[in-house]
Amino acid sequence: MKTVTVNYFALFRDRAGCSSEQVSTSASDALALFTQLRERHGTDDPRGHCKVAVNDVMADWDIEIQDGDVVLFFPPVAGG
Amino acid sequence: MKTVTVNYFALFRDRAGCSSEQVSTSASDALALFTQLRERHGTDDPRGHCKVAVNDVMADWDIEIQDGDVVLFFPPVAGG
Amino acid sequence: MSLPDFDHPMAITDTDIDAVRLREHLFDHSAGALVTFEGWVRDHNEGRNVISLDYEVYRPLAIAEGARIIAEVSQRVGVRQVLAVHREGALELGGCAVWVGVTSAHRDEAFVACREIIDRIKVELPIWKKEYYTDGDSGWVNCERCASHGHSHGHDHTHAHR
Amino acid sequence: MSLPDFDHPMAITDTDIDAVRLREHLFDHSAGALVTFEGWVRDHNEGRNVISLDYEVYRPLAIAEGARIIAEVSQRVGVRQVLAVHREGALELGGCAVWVGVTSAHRDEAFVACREIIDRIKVELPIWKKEYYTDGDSGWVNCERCASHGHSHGHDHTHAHR
Repeated sequence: MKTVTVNYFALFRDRAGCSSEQVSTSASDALALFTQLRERHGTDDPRGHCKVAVNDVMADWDIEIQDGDVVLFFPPVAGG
Repeated sequence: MKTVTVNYFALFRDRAGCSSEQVSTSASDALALFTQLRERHGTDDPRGHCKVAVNDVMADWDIEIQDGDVVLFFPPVAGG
Repeated sequence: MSLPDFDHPMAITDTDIDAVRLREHLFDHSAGALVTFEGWVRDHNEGRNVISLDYEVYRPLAIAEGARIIAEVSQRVGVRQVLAVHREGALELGGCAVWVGVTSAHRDEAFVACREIIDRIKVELPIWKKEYYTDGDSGWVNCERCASHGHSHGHDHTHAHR
Repeated sequence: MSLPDFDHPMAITDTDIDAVRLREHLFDHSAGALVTFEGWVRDHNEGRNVISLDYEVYRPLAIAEGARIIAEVSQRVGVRQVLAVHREGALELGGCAVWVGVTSAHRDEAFVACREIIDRIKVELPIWKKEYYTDGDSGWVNCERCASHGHSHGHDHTHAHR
């Protein structure tokens, strides 16, 4: 098991009831971690409309998750 | 013969040495009048890059010229 | 406000965007064209009456992604300079949410670059908009539907709001 | 300066264009987008070093043709408001020669309309530009070649300067 920090934004934060939490996970990649937490953020499949960043770098959903990572889950954006 | 007022602008005015003159003409249309005055404004054929207005309305080169008209000859424009 | 400069062309600010000062910062005797875009808080969206907005921004990545987009577009299109600022926090009706200014020698490049940069700011930066309506309701724009559907439907729906 | 208004959206002025005031005149709670274009006097053109410009304008038709273009584009594209001003007389380097501002509900319309209006202002209005160069020479932009050729060569050459 790895321990990672997950940060939620906007709608995801509202649903999770917190902006950040420590998570124990065996997920190999960001998509698996996101799916493990579906009860928290309320979304089944993020691909195509949600984004992920790891350690402040934008990432693909198949990025490997390592112990100590800070993982940011971004719901669909709407700037401007 | 008709008498018309011809106004020259920019390069045409520089070449004609005046901004306005009275002209006696038998020209039936604006193109014929322009051709009659080629020694004044220095251009053989205005079509495609010069414009004409008659009595403060933009016109086509085949517009009929009438006694008393005020004819404006515009060299190629370059706004902006 | 937090002002951008040519080394840091993308800024996020939680105070009013000063469009007058931004424009003056772009003055340049070798530029023949300036194109600016401003996004304003509009009193309606998708048939609902809006009274205010709240922008949430994840600053580190909004600034980095904005700078990356500006650098990439500037080099490819060939412009003189770009500055861009996006608001964070609460805005009232008529408020300026985002400002983008581009200078170039000729106007085509400034139009093309300004359009691409604002298009990409709106869909690539981690910025979220919550709308407050006259009926007392509120909601994250484009989020509820997308996220609850939970399927991959491409960008048409996600980016419908401009 | 002579200011345009929504009933007379095209103005000609022989004093400085006040871009700050023009922008404020377009503020509108039902508009979500403002796109502006400014044309500035650039220090070079076609490989020559420019020191100043002189614009000659035939005001009655420049104002009428500008208003006609703005009305036609506004209706077809679907925008909120347009204001445009063109300078007459002498300008120094960096001076603002022309300003166009367009508001609309969504940004696509403002970009499209602003671009078309400035494109047409530059080729349809009776306005002529004389450039003065650092070597003491001067000339009407695009006029000598066109007029002395005296043939109908279409618009490519005439409109090469932007």
